[in-house]
Amino acid sequence: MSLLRPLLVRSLTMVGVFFVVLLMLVLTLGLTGFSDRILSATIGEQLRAERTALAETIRDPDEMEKVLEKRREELEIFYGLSTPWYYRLPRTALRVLTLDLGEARTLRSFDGSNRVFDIVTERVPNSMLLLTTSLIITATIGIIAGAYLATRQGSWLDRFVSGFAAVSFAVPTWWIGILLILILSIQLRILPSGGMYSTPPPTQPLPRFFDLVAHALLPVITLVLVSFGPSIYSIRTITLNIAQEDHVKIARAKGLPESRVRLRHILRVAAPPIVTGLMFGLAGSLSGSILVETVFNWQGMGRLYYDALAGTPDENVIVALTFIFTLMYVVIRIVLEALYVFLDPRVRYTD
Amino acid sequence: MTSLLDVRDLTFHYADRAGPVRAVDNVSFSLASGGSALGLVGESGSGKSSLALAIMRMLPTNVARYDGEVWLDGQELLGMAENRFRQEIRWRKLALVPQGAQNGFNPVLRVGEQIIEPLVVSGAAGKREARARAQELLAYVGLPADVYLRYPHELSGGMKQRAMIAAALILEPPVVIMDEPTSALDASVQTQITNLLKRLKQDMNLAIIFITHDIALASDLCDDLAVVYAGEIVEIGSAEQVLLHPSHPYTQRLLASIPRLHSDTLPQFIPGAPPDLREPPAGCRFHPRCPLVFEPCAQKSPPAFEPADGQMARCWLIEDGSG
Amino acid sequence: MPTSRPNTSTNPLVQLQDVKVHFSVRKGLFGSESIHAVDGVTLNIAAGEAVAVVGESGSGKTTLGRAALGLVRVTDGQVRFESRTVTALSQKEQKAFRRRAAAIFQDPFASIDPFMTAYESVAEPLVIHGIGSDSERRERVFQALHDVRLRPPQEIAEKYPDLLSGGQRQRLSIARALVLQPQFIVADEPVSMVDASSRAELLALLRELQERFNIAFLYITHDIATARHFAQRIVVMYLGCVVEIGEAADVVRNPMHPYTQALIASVPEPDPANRLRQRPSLPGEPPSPVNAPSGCSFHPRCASFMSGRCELTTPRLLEVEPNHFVACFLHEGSDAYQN
Amino acid sequence: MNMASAFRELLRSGPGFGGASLMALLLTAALYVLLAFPLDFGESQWSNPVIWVDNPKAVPPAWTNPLRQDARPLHRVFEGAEPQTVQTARSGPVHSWRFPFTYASSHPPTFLAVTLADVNYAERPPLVLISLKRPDGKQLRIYRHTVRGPREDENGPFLRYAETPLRVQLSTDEATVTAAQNFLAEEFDLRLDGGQIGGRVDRILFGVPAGSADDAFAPLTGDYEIIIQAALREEGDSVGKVRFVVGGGVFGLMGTDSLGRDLARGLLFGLPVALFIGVIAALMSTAIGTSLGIASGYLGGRADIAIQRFSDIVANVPVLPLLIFMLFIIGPSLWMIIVILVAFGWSGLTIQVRSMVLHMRANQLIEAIQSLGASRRRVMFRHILPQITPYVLAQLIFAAPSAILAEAGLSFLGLGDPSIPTWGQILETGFRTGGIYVGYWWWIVPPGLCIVLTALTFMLLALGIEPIVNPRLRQPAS
Repeated sequence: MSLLRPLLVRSLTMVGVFFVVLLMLVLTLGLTGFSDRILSATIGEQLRAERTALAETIRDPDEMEKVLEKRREELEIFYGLSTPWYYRLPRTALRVLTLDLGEARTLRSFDGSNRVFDIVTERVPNSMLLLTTSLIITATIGIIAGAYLATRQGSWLDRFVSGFAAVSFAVPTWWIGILLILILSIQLRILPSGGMYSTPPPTQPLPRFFDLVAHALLPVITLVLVSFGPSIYSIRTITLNIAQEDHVKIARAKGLPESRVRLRHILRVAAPPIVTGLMFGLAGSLSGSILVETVFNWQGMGRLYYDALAGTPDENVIVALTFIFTLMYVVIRIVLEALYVFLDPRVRYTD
Repeated sequence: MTSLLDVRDLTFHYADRAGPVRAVDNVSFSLASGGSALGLVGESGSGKSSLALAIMRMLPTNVARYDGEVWLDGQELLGMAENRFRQEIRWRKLALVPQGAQNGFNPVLRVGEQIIEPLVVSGAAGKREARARAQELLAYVGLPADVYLRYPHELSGGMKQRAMIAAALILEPPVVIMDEPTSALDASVQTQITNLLKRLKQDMNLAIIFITHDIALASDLCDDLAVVYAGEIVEIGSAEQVLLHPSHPYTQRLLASIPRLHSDTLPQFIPGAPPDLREPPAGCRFHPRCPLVFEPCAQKSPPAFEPADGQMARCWLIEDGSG
Repeated sequence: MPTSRPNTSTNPLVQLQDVKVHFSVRKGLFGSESIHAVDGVTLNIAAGEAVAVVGESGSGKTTLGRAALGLVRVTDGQVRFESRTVTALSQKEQKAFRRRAAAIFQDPFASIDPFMTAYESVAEPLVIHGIGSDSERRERVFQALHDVRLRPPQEIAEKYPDLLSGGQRQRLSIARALVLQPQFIVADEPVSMVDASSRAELLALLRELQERFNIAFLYITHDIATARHFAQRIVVMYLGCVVEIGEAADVVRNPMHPYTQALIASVPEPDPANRLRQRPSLPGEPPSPVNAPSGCSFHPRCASFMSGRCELTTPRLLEVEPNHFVACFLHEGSDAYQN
Repeated sequence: MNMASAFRELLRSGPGFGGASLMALLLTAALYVLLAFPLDFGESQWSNPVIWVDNPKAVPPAWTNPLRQDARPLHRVFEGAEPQTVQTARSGPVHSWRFPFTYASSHPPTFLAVTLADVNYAERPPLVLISLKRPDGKQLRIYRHTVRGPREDENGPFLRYAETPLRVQLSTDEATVTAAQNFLAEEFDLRLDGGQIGGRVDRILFGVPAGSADDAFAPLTGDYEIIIQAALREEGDSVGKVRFVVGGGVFGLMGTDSLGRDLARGLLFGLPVALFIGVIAALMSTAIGTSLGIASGYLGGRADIAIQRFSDIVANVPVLPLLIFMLFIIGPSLWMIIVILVAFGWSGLTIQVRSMVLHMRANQLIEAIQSLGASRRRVMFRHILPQITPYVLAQLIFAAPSAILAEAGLSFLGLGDPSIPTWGQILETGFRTGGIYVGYWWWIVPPGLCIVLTALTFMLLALGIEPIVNPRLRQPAS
């Protein structure tokens, strides 16, 4: 109970975020007339197909037009085009909420399905794999190196990392990915430049796994390379601030071993703000991974965005992706919020 | 030397951008035995908190000078190996209740865990045993048993102060240093705490070093008083001596600056401000503010004179009076 | 009516009439709760008179001071300044009122604008009210700096506050309050954050200014000893209510409310005999006004608690001795001056 | 502290000096671009293939030559308007142009192209002949062209190739292939069929047969000459402009992309665009964020709660997917990118400023100033704003690089404004056309470096400014 309440309060914002994004989707689709255009196009296509079929039976062109006109009206009612978008789209939004995402125009899932749900969901694990791996590596490096740097404040290493962190903010993740491809795959031919598996993919589980690792290496290195500087720097600063607090002095006065002081009285106290830092970094990591997947042709949601945008745009896929992406973000955030609430007793105590 | 704690010529300077800050200069005092309290009284910036940290060997990284001797129970502490000092002295022989105990607790651990931590880590007791001991102490300092399982932010300032005292007592140290333990508390709670400390002195035969800026408050607890000014002890003696027959003009002025509740005499003030410890005045450090200043004061630093048996004061006037 | 008029001054400068200040604090997701910070205080301050309000944390003394200056919305009751209701002033009148009533705050480090030189800080009220030409302002600012003994004023004036000590900053904020030549100053713990040796000096300065310029003071403090030396009258507050009012010396010599008695007993005097005895102290800690006890809010900590009475009804403030008012059932019978 | 001394102090700190000098450099370059480039550079030049037709495709910058073991041929463009010599032959006046050049590369030119424009004749169309004179003394006619004659309904004088100049890619032209075939047969007794020659015309013309294999050619270095002759029929006929291009294996300062576009020009034009995006987006979001933050913290009440909730939500929206979505639906435009970046970029600052203002209110200063009778406006602008200005200024400068990076990322996904070339778009083209996989680094690395350099300039400035505007870090003057 004491854990649940603050978590609920904090999750509410995320639910708000979710609905705001949904609202933006509906408004954008409606106000720009995009939704209407798409539906008319769909109806037009269907009518053309039917005209060809009807041409077999109906000879008289006037009658043909009449039949088709009637059919058009039926279809407009069926697709909801007869009602304005602000009646139609909320219903669509509700439908989307139940994960009924419609069908793709050109894109297909790996096993050929044209259901957007299939296309998108099979990409989610791939994206998560990349994201969580790099997040965990970044956090681990950050915590170890950050805590270490905090003990050598002002050293050349400390200043170097601060500078490196500042530079990291100025570097686009995806460009680093491209550079790595140029150097490591094209010039030195050490690592594969893209994709998730070699062609043809190994069939044995173990080689298959190592193949995946080899392909994941570059994107993961890219994501880590750009984010570990800021991560170390922020964790160093948090740790440094906590190390100066009175309770740490007292822990030392208690004659506790230094390792225990660092672990229980500095790092443990730093955990909640570090999680907060992760939460703030999450949106950035997600965006970073969209672009990095594109660069490395990693079959995740980010690459799907690129594929849906390039060539013939696939509207349904883009709408669904944005939706699923936000959903994913909100879910991870709520998990992190729960972790935060669990780690920081001060939040649990609200009354 | 039979005294429990003996501080001799303790000096501690730390470096600042502008040069060394002479926070503690040539300080000597001793605590005769358990069951008594020594008050270290001084204004903010007089170096009294640095003195506590110097005794505990909790020094900042920018130490410029650190020497002297601290004898506790026949052992010299300053020369002791760090590891041995940590294991044998800290909290075991010398505990510290810091200024503003509000921040003395780790905010994410339960109070009880933090009280028993030194006991459990040293391996002297199992968790259950330690807990029983902590509960006992909590009851002794007047806290309900459930405080053990609470988090620090769930306690009021007064409760945290009591809990901190309980924590300091867990290893039954002979000496506890308390740095302004009541300054952030309301008057009624402050009295509760000093009452508790008086009982502690007697019940546990504890020696307390009580650091405060309020000489009246120190008188409420302390058997001996040391007056600190600009990094030096200017006067030390029994409570009676210092309060009733103060020898140093600074002590006299400090006493006169207390607003007396039951007297119509207005509190007096000491003109000027305490000196910058980076460049303390030559000679007696108090002489620029002293109303009784005369020739030698600015020339030479006064040595420790003994105006009465067991009383010490650094003031050239005493030499004059006695000689 | 006649029973609760704890003031004798016929022509008070500041009148607080049954002032209540309630705050609502958000609680949980949607709920809110009312805090009775000040719960019905009546108090008059004559021109040139220094009144001290004494109480522990949560007593509402600071809120009372802010209410007296119209800095906080009064939930009920009235604040009058020279017979005009402060809360009902038009914007123009409000501004005129601000010229005549000033405030000094507790924290000398936080109440001064760090981006302004000492000169700019003291001149700020003159700028706000558009008083004087540049040279007149200069003269007034230097005079104010001189009056608070920030000397030499020319040198201090150019400094930014981060180069001033705590005591100097507090003088600066006194100069800022003084430069408009106010008739009334609310000083909220003006000396609690400065050192013992300069505390007496600041208080002496305030007292000197009060007498020299005939300023009425509302001195808010937790320290009844300084109150006794600074003020003519002392008001003791507990959980938003006045429990005792009287001449300063009278209250200290003859405290009637059990809370005042405990407060006085808790003041340590430099007496070596103290260390040998347990001093009387109140049990528990000052409760928060969020859930104030019923009846006399002091009853859970009171040594003279009378069951069946104190926890049920709230005692009224009665004039028990001439100019000495107490809100306690212990003194209700001896209410000689009740008409 | 006045502006001049603040600036001096900025220059004294390492990052401040670096940031300020870089910024001065960038601003100077941006100013040059604004003066030298047309504002519609994107539509009129960058996206116009005609402009770039005579450039080699996807070649590295010229300065890479010294770094190579085998230097690539330089790109040469010869242009002439007035004829260099005028002779009179039996058929009429002959105008000729001679373009000598030294060829010193082991690689053949990437292509040969000739362009004729503004040909004028009174009755009969002129004949244009192009010959190549080689260092081995051999000379061959590589092209022959008769200008199109009059149509039936047309009356002289006739103007040809005025609006659309005649451009012939000689390397692939059938006539040139035939000329090369004949040349090999006559001079070297080497008979190859058209298929064997196609695609290797340049190699044959600038080389000699080598070794045993029929199709091996060694480069022939030395002094070459292009001779263009226009045999006119009458006095007064003229060829207005001739242009001969020997396609280089390297080009200019930054090389070219696969359409032959001069990357140096694209990169230069990207600079003012990036600065514009960064500055405008940062200014707008900072202005909104700061004012909402002050209002929220200072006014309190319902307004505060509303602003707080709203900014909390906006701050947590994952922006990139939404940006992708909206740009996709609304259509890519630079303004739309800026508007959306601002719409989602203000909230973090609002939350920060609000908490700072709340902190200040608790710190008694605001109450002290209010008690003096100051108006709300004076409190907000004279006392609150200066205190948060250091923070806001630093945030303003920090916000610029993130806007630049965001635009670059969107452009990289193909959502950039097609009418305005940006660094992100150049990268995107390089990536989408596969340039990265064949190692066209000059197409990929410089635009990224430009982005990094610009963003870094802002970061350094922010780092340098922070200690100056923050009085707590200000050293006491002693």
